[in-house]
Amino acid sequence: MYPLRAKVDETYARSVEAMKAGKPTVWAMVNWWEGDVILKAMDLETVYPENYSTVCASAGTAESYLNRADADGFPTHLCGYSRNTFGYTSRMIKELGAEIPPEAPMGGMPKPVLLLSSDSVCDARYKWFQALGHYMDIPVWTLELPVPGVQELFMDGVKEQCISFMVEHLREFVAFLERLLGRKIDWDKLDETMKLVEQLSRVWHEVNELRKARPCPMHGRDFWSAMPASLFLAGDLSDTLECYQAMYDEVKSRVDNGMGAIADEKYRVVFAELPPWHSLGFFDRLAERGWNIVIESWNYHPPIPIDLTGIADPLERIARFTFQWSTGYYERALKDGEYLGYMAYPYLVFARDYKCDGAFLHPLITCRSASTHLHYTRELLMRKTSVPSIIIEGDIVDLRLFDPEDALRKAEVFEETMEHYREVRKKEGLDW
Amino acid sequence: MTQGSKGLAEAKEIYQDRPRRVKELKAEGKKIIGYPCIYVPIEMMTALDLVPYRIYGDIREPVTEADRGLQTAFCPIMRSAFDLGLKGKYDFLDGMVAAHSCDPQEKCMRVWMSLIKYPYTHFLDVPGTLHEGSLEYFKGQLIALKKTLEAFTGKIITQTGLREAIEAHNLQRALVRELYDLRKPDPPLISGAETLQVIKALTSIPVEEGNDLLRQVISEVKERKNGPQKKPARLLVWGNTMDDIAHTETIEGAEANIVMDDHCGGSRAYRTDVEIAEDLVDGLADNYLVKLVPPRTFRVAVLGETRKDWAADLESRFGYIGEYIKGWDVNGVIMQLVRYCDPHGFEQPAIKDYFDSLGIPSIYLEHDYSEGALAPLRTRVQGFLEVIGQKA
Amino acid sequence: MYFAGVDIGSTMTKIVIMDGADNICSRIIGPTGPEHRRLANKVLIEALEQANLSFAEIDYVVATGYGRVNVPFADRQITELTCHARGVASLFPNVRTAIDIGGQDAKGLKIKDGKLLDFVMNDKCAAGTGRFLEVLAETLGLELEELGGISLESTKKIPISSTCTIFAQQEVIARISEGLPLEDIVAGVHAALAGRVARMVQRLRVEPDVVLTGGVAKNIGVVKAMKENLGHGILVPADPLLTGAMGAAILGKELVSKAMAAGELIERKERYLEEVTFFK
Amino acid sequence: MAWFMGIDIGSVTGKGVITKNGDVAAYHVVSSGINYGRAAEKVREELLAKAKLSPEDVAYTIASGYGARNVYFASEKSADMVCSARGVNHVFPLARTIIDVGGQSTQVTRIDERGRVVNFVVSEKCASGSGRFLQVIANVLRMDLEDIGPLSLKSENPVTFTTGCAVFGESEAITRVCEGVSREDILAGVHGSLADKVSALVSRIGFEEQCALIGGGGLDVGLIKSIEEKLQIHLLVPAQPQIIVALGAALLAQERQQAAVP
Repeated sequence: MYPLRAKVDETYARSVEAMKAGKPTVWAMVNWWEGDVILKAMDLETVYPENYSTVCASAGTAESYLNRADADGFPTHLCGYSRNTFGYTSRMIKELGAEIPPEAPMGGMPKPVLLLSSDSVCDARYKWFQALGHYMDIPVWTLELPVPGVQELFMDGVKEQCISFMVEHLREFVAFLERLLGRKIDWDKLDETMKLVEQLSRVWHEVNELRKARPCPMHGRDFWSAMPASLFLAGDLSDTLECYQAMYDEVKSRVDNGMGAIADEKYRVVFAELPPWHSLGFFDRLAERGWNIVIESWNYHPPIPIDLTGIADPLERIARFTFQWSTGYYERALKDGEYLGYMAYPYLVFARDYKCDGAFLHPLITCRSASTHLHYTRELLMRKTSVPSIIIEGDIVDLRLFDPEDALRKAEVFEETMEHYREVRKKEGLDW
Repeated sequence: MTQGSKGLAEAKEIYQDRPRRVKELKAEGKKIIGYPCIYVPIEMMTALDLVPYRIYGDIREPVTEADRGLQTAFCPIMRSAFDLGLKGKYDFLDGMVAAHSCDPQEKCMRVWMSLIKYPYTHFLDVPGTLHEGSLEYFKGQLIALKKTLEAFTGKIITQTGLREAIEAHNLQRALVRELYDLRKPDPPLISGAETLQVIKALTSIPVEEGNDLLRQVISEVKERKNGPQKKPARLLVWGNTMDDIAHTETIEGAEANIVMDDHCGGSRAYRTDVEIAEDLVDGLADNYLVKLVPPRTFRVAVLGETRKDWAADLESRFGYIGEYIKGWDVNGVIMQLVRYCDPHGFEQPAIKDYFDSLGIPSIYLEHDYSEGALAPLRTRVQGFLEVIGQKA
Repeated sequence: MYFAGVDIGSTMTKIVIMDGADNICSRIIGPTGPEHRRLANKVLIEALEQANLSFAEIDYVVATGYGRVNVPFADRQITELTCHARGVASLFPNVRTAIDIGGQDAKGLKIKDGKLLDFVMNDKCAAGTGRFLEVLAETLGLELEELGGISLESTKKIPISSTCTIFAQQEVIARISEGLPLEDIVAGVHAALAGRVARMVQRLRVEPDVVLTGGVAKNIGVVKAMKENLGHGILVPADPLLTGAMGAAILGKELVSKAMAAGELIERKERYLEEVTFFK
Repeated sequence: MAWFMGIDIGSVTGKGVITKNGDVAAYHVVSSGINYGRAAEKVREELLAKAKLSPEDVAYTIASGYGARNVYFASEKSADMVCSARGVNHVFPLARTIIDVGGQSTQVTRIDERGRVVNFVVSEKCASGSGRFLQVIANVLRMDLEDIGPLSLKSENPVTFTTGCAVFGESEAITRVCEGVSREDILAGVHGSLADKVSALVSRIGFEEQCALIGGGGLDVGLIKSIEEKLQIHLLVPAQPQIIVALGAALLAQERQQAAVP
């Protein structure tokens, strides 16, 4: 499964080579395929400062970048990823004349020709690229992903308004790229690229569907190592597709042979948000106690598959695909009378469909948009399915914040909680 | 006391007991609709004889319930408002219209509507950019709002009805601007604290009553002799939402007058008029998406520019504040944020760059949403005034 | 002519009396402890005795510091920010950056030609103030004055990860129970404090000369750690606690002479040599 | 008949209990100081002396609390919420919610009729919500922890404490002292802000009567009163609230040992 993780690391090296070869590179926010497919089709090397900040944190260079951002006057309460990137850019531009800092891990992020931000999920993700203008005059394009209300989405015409808005917006974006790069897009290639994305996402989705089996055949750790390839469209997509297919076969055979991901599955747990990358070993210690992470962070999963065949315009397929990612759970949310249909609600679906005993919620202190909904998720899971949650704080750049010892101590207590609510659910007539 | 002198006193009264009036109206059978920020087109409510009532937090109320649905490191204004909601302080509302103005508000209001069921709720999406499709999409969102409001009231929003509502709110905007003009003289005729009380009162009563209040306040302020004293510093306060006079007193308690503001508890909602377009919804869409200035909207000097120019960018984003500084003869800016605000937080240091380029001293104050959090700011403010004094 | 600067901090009162030629006639650091803070008048009497002056002979009194608000014997209040800047500049004319780490707060001052241009301040979190050291010295059973020397013995400082003073304290206790060397722990404590203050001050774009004042400036370990963090040499006045009071006295003198030069009457308050109150 | 030992080393005090047949045979409390290992030993020596036992007489020992890992002689460790659940259930069989105001953090634990943990929540990484806050203020006012409760009850108009931080709570208290605010009003203010923290924690996992208050906070009548007012409930407070975790640990020791021996 690890080849998929390696693909992401490749992209950094490739973007550096690309820059050396005078090729344009792009810094992009995770945009859930809305812009990536187009960048891919136009052979633009793309790096992701959000992802790269994790790399800096693990490599230990983040702290100096954070201090630099602090010194440059960015408030310390801002997103840790953004502050890491401000510090990195400050060092690259103000100190090294646009040369990549020697200490930068994985070859660093070269000075880009375009900053592609996205207004989905949080404000920081477009304000941040706008603010980079403080250091460099690079054009910024902000992708639009409409987020209508849960009730409102199902009013006459609203959904189609969202789609046509996105399609028109993407058409504008393509025109903009063509102006910026002085070359035309190859529509057939775009069409092909999107087809591959649809295919590999479907396979990847199926892999995760298999995890509903008891015992669960695949642990969250394997999800985290495999996820980036689909989220960042790293490497050659047909390779990636094959990797996911191989993965499917492996997981399927485990299901067929009743093999679980861990020795003795006592607790089926849904995990929320990014894991503590630096101490993933922590999950092994939980596994020894019978904790199996059977499903996790909905927002890093591909959208629930929808039929896009018969839609000729690749831009429309992209729009519907990405929109499905953010609103794919709205219909069920509406039935439940829940209006936070994308950030929190999917965990209710996970808890039910994967028959979870508990939720491990991991708020990231300096990433408020990734954490805001978790307290509500706790409330929601308890109210609707009597599934308890444990909230253990961590962070995206200050890795010290997550304390495995303390977390383990709480986890031990939480086992009694999970046992208790198993009984409660029985009384309520639920089947897990 | 002159005849109009009830104005300021009444504004203060309403400020101190905001729900009083709407509760009376509710008893008379009117329906009260809550809305959390300036992105909600309240004209549509007025057109249906609904009373729009703005939702605020309360810096004096300890937050004890909000953890049910929100983490602690989160916009303290919304956290406080949500806490009040959970405590039943907003139970008199018949409905709620939320808008995707900023991320915390979008998330908080979706949680709020899920936990507390009002007879009517609506969520209005607001695009993040001003690209071609954005306006059209936003118009679609406004039409959806119109439909659910009509369904809730069982009435139709007529062209005349909406036009009259827009005209009433435009009048209110004009009167507020007239009031702000009274802060141009030195000393200003009305203090920052008084202005804040008036604005907050306006968001607590029907638009016509608000316009009467404004007329009274304006005539009173023009005539009274006991207005603010002349002070060396004439400040502009830029920020997210200052909604309590404790905020202004921290500053006006020192040797300074606040003569202008640019935040969501002050002038922002009143800066521009809704154009009476052929299709009235076009006018609303244009004002609420394009003309409103909060930094939650992504703005660039030239849409789709392939070459970027930071200076032009700053001018396009902050130029209007430059106008304020000239027009109100401002000699210092306080950038005041209730903390954990991304849209405003990311404007630092850009907006400081802009003030520096104008040669205007500025200071960044960040604080929690509580009365006590303000006291420690006094030394900072006085220190800043001393810096201004040295420049003068 | 004589001028007094009265700096009423959160835990102690500092008073400087100067003559018209900026000669210091007396310098007094008054009784510490919150209850005594109101008795700043007693400190002034002491200072007057030391200088053989009567209260009436003082031409102008400027009060500054945390407790400046209601000082019945002051002609005027000026914030400690401006006063520190002026005081430091009087000792180090080339100072561009002054850092003051007090008992309850920490300040960074950007100074040019003796004037305060810009500043940053922390009074939100104890971890960036002198209080941090006091708490941890207490925990380690050491005198505040001992910390500096001990830390110089350190060969390998132990990082203190907790940002909150209380938890730093727990962490230190844990380290001790692990039997780690005291000097390394103390060095870690200094690094933690210096790191926090440096980050804040860097917002001002630190330029030399850099001057460190406040009680903590007496701690050689912190001075060393600040130097490492800022990459600049650090100047420390002989009497790092008095710069605020000195600045206040000098500003008083400047106000008076400015007024006299302009032929204006300098505005004076009714002054009473009485207890300070803290009521608004 | 075997004896069982529970040791609870907190950040401020170390406690120990020896039980026989589920009854307390001896208990002891010491200050944790800066060496938890030594504190644990001291507790153990005193316990054995009080119960007139030798170490061999103790069949099984469970350590809990912040310094649990320094208790080298323990048979095993267990989290304090589990221990407090057992302990409270033993003392107050009808208790379903436990508020534990300890030296370093505040915890709310909901338990079932068997003394098992139903749900729990621990205050954030900050001392403001903990008994440590009371200690700090007591120092400022030059008072013993025992005396602050009764005095606080006398308060006419409590001050509102604005800062969350225990250290700045200290400087805020200092300022109040200088302003001449009475000690009872300051204390009542501190108790009020702690009660707010507690009710914020309660709001996260819900609440079920009856409710017990344990930990050092249980010795403070002022805190008891303000929590009771805030939550509109009557609190059950054991005679020795600070030893409940140690008691639970001893009971758990018996449980575990019997589970081990077939």
